[in-house]
Amino acid sequence: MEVFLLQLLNGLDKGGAYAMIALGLTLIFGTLGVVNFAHGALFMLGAFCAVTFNALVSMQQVTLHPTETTAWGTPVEIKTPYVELWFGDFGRFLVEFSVPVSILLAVPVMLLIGLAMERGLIRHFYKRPHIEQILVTFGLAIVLQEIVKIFYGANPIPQSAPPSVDQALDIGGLLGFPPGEIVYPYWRLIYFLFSAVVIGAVFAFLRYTTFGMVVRAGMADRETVTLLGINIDRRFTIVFALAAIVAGLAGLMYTPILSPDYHMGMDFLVISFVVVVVGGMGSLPGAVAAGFLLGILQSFASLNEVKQIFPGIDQIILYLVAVVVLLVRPRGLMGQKGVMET
Amino acid sequence: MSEQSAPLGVDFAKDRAPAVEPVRGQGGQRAYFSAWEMHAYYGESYIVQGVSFDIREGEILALLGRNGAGKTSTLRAVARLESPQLTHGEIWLDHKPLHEMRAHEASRAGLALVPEDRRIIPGLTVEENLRLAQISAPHGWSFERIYESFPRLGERRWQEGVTLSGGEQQMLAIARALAQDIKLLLLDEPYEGLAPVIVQEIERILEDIKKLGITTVIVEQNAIAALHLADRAIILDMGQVVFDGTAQEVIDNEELRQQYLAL
Amino acid sequence: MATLEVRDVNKNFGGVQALRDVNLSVDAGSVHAIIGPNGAGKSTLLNCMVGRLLPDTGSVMFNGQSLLGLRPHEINQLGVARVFQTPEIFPDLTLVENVIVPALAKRDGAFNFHAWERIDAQKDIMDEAESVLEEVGLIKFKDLSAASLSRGDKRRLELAMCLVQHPKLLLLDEPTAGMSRADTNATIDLLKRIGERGITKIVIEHDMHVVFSLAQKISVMAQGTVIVEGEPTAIKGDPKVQEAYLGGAHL
Amino acid sequence: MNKVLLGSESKRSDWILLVAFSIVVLLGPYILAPFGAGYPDLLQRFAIFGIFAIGFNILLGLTGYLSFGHAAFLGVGSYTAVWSFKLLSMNPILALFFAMLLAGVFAVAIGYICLRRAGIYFAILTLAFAQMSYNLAYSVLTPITNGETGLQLSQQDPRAIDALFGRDYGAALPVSDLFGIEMTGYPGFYFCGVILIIAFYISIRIFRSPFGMKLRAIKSNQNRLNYVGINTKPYMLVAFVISGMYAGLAGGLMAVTDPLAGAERMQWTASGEVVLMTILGGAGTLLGPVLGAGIIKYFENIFSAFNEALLMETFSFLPAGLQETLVAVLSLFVGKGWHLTLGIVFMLIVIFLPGGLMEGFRRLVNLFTRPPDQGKSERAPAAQAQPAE
Amino acid sequence: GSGPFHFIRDAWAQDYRNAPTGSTVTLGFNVPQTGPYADEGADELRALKLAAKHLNGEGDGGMLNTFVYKNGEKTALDGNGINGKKVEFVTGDTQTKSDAARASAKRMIEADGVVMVTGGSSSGVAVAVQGLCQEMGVIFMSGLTHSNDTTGKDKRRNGFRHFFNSYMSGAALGPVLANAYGTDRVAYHLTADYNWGYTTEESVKQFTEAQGWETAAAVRTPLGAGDFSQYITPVLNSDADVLVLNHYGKDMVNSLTQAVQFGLLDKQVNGKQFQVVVPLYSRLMAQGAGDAVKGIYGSTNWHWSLDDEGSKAFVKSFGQEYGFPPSQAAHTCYVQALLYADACQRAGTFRPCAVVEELEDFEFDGLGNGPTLYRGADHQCFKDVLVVKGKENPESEFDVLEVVEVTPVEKVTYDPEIFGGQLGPCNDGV
Ligand SMILES: Nc1ncnc2c1ncn2[C@@H]1O[C@H](COP(=O)(O)OP(=O)(O)OP(=O)(O)O)[C@@H](O)[C@H]1O
Ligand SMILES: Nc1ncnc2c1ncn2[C@@H]1O[C@H](COP(=O)(O)OP(=O)(O)OP(=O)(O)O)[C@@H](O)[C@H]1O
Ligand SMILES: [Mg+2]
Ligand SMILES: [Mg+2]
Repeated sequence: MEVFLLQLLNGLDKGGAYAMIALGLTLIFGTLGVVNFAHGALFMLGAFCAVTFNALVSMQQVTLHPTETTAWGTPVEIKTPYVELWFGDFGRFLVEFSVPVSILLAVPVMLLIGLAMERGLIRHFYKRPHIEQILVTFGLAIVLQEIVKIFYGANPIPQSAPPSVDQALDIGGLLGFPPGEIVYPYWRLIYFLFSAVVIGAVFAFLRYTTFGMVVRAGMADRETVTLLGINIDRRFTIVFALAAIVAGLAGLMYTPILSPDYHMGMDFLVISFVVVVVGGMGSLPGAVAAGFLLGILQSFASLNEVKQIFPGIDQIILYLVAVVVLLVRPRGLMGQKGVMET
Repeated sequence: MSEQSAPLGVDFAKDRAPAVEPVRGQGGQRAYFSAWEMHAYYGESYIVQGVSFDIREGEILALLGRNGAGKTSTLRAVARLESPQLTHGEIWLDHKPLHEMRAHEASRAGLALVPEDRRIIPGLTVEENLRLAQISAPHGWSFERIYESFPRLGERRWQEGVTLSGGEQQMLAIARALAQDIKLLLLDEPYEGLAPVIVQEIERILEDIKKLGITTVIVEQNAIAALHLADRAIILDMGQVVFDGTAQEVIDNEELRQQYLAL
Repeated sequence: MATLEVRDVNKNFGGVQALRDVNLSVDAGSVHAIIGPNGAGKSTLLNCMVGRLLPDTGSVMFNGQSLLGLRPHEINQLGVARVFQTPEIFPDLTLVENVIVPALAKRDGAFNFHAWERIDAQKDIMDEAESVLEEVGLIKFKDLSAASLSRGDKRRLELAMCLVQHPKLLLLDEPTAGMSRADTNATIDLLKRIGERGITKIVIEHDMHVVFSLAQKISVMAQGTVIVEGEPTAIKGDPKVQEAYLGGAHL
Repeated sequence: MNKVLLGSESKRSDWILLVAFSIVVLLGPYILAPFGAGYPDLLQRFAIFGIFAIGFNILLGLTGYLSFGHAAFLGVGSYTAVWSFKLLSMNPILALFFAMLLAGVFAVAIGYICLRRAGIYFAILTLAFAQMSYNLAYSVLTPITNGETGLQLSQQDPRAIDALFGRDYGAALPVSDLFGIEMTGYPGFYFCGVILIIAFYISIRIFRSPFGMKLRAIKSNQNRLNYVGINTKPYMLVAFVISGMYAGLAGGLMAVTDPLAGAERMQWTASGEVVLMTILGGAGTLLGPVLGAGIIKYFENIFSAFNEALLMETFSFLPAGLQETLVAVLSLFVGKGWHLTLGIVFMLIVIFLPGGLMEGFRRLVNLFTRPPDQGKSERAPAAQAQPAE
Repeated sequence: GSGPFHFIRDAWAQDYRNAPTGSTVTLGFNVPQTGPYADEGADELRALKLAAKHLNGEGDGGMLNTFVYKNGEKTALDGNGINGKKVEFVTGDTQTKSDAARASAKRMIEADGVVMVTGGSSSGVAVAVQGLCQEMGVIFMSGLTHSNDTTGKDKRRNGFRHFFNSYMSGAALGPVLANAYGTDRVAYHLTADYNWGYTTEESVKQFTEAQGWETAAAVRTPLGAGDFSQYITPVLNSDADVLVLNHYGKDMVNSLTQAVQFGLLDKQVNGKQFQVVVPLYSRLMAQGAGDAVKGIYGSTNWHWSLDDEGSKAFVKSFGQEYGFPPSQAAHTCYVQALLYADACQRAGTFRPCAVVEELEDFEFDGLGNGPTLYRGADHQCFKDVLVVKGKENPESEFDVLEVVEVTPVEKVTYDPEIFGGQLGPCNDGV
């Protein structure tokens, strides 16, 4: 029983991450018609916004110790974070809450990256064949992650959740289970809620403004929409930037769960494509639904009981589901006809 | 983007593009619309080969010629769409330099193209198709006015645009143009694929538009119908203007019709 | 005897009754025109004949064989070729290739794995293709990619793609729409000529000039049913047709 | 000559192309030596991945179907070949036969399912199958694949057929050999090279055949093809299986020249690699894929090998200060930075040479072989249109 | 020689592959420069370059000054290269992929004419490259590889391993864990789903159960799973009171951090404090796990805080060269370069079979971890094993582990037969 509840929570948590990445991807993918292999890189860049911010706030004043020396003979260094020197408690708060606070840094940064990418590169590939889009965005992804590697190395860089929320919450207790039965980390709960909010916000923006309609129309028939006096290029730019921000935030908030490294984007890339396709190309609800569905299935498939019946099922479940769904429903769960079918 | 398709400088060296808007047109009267020495390419193929014409305000111009003569291409070039690429020439509409604009700017400057195959946006209802035209100011006809002049659209306002029959789609395309504040209306084969009874209906609509004094260019294979409507006519062949005069002249000129219109 | 027999065909698109008890019988070697207002269901009827749509009820017999449930390529292999209302060609292939492909299909059947001999070694096909392009007057463009044709020319290309197959039954959905008068006349002559090869034709047209210069028999459709059927002369006079379709157009 | 390199369709130029190609391949060791790529292993890789890409191009270039799972067939080929070495004989021909056979069988099964969908859906289906094969091969199937370490030969292998002919490789590990010629070093390369030439020849034939043209028609307008009486599904399946068997062949050759089969060969990145090779060189062109394969493998093996010391030597002629800075900058792009360079190359090529290297090459040739003006009206039918009568 | 035919002629001319003809000898440093272990690879490369310097008599000589044979006499290496030939090296990228690693090694052997290949940061790669070097007839000194297979069922005559293995980790950890946590524990294993994971799980099980522990379950987790929550939560509801993470690299970092986040360490199970164990520690990786490692037991091959002369000398010259202490990977590669050089020096040739003879059953001291044996029967190195623990209050970013016990070599020595496999004959490559 508890096991199932917990796996459900795990599923929702994973699903949150998958859904957020897939959301941005399917926006770019279904709406702008661009196969963006650099989307994982955006996720990674978001994560490294947190790392950078943390590095900034915990930048330390180094003074050499007069007498002591290290094992390798250089003098010992004494380090004290500047922010603490300058701002005292507020400084300490900044250090401790660096991850959530760094959102303030990430949003503008991801916005700029998104704009730059679309204006400088993606725009010129709207009408190009998908394979060329793949080649160029894949190249971009490599370049981005190698640049990050130059600055931060290849090893994971741990980011800690704020101390006040880095323990686990005894949900079971709240729900009347015996204490200690169902404990779950605060941060993962926060992450789930966060993803829900972001997804909701994006939906609202695209549903309840004419923006969504215009973009859809522009996707269907770019030329005609421009003939009606609409500057569709600018809207496409906005869409792309939006997707970039969503992906970035997804990565940023994930850092306390998954120590970021330069390669994390690639690890998520394939999954997010599977999610998008299972959800149905260009369908936002589909992407979200598929994200949570796959997250939950993956969690349950990882149960030892299940694995004993089907060895290795936890490793292939995502793909298995993808195959089954696509064979039963040609365009994924909620795909529209004609989108990306040729 | 492909630099090869730049204009063949030499040929036009003699008549450099004038810095100011040309003052030409019949009877020395200032042209309301004026296209001047347009040259346009699809990639490497040279399609619009130095087309010039102008239109007075409120006038209806018939643009005729056989298949592949370059009619559609000319309209697309005037509408500033990306292909064919206009590499040389000037286009002025009511003192505004269209040749310096992109399609959406040209549209805001008052130019509306009803394209060859109607181009109703899939996935959008009739009304949404119209709403799209009013996203960007300035607005033209209100929905009310549109629906009373096109009752058939009013009935089907919630139906998906692309499931309308051909005639209804044609009306929607025209209505969509009128929903904008237009100075010049470009119609590319508005009668194509329409039943005679519908053709007559569209004709009536165009008559009304004419009464409203909206300056119009109409491309039509059904030359007779077009000439009935038009004040002036120009005939294109191989991407060049081979005749420019009044509609009546074409109707009268036997061998001209024979040679270019097979009438 | 009738080459094509359509009996009580119905087709409904989520509420829209596009076809209602349509009956049609086309005599061998004849030209049968279908006219009617936009949205009458003409193209839908054609779609039911070539396997693009499956009618809800009714039957479609071709030379005594039912076409229902057959896949499009099977129907074509029986000798039914079609020109679509909006030109359907192979935009990335050259004109001559556009014609070669159907020619191959005619010669080699629905599937035939010829991976070893060279196309350009196959004189018969090449000559055939070029002569057909000659016939429709596109030979001068033969090595251009089809995408670069104008609308009217695309129509003629599609016609060539059908002719090269020497079909028994040729379905033409507005073959001259958007064609200049000159080319329309040329097309009429062409269709007359191939008529002499005994190809049965069904023509959908809005251009009465075409209809009345080709058709031996005319069916008028409206709201998904055939309202009148008969000789051209009879149709001209018919008041129902007048108000439903011609609307007093001067012929 | 340019017509030839660009694969103009005439029979004669095809022959010239083939001969030229063969000469280049066979002289490979001498031609590539100056670039530090003249050693057997890399030459073998050029040939093997050339074959892989040529096969992939038959699917992508002709039908336009983008498979993201072809590495699976490569892997199957490798494993099969190694098993044939272990169980039957060290004879490469036998191993390659089984490699292609099994890869083909897999291709039929996977293709049959995946080809029910088109476009990106097809791509993801193939990706899914490949990833499943990879994940299982890496972990659960370890008994068959020896998982992470990769399948290797060992002295205990039965090698039934060799045993039958009383062949004994002694205590040392055996090497695959063709009638006594060991398939390592330069002999190994020439073996691969000859097969590459054959593979190239076959692809020329396919490109020029009715089959090839129908495949291109599928790419252009599959729906229409049905209405001219062609049953498209079997054609696509055949194309898929052919390219799958090419992949199997390549995988088998990898095992022949170096008897080890690792699971990474099936990973999506490996599938991606062949996609990139093909696009880089120019999908749908004859030579493109081989070029693409060459470039990527060259970067992987040569650029990754540069290090500061080497750069220092190279630029020793410069004044010290300049030398250091230059080396400091350059070392970002070589050695551990070779990925960066690769990424940049991808972007530059696709941005400035849409259609891949061959397209760029075509433009170059056009630039020199005909005056710009002529080019304009050449393709302009309007300029040629005559009255129809 | 450039063309194939020169090449073959050269080959016949030699009596072993790549016999150095000029005044220099080339070694191949084949390390992961891209992919997950790039940083470890970078550290290995630093150490190897340092070794080359020292061998050529530059720098402070590092461990050359402390390297002594069993009989106490100093190493034969005299600081002017090996056998009088200046040491040069080429580098390559294994990408931590068997194929790529072999490709890179082949380049070194075929194009650059190296006589020895070293480096690497994964057992799969080590076994693959070792196999290659055996076929091509050069010496392989495997870098960081911990699986029992490398000198077990996949052992090769031309290959040697200085690093310890899963068996030794288990043997060393078993008693220490029993002391620390008691003998009535129930362990729950999360195991990376590939060869190294299997051997580690097996060994740790064997030795903990020998101490009276039970094993509740052993669950396989896919490599690079990233989020391990779905594997961790079942632990919460099992009756296990110890979690053993048979993970390395990124997997270790993530699974450990997440396990801590799930509050495992605060958990009481049937009256006992819940504990987590990481059988194989790497300082570089431990840094990636941040505070999570505090108090977590594990084993490691070598640590810079050791205070034997050799270690101190190495740490000193490395630290002064690069400004931070070396990792165990760096140490392993450095030492192996020296050992290979020394063997050649004593043999007076680079001929693989001669070098193998010198290295087999070679005993020495002064290279860290006390007196050491290169066992001839399986080419595994035997020396003291370090049991370490995440440091509670580190003094610097490098100071994350503290050595809690040095398990003497006898305790971890085993019978070479138990893992099967054969060395086969040595190969000179001609
Ligand atoms: N996208 C294109 N790429 C290349 N050439 C094109 C393209 N579109 C049209 N053309 C060529 O330009 C010429 C003019 O085409 P256009 O469509 O303007 O003629 P048109 O007068 O509109 O003919 P129609 O009456 O059939 O519509 C034709 O010869 C056609 O081949
Ligand atoms: N796929 C579809 N989904 C829904 N309705 C459809 C579909 N196809 C056709 N219809 C409807 O069926 C009716 C008949 O359409 P059809 O295209 O057959 O008319 P038509 O006689 O060919 O008209 P036109 O002469 O303009 O081509 C129309 O009302 C159309 O809206
Ligand atoms: Mg036109
Ligand atoms: Mg129709």
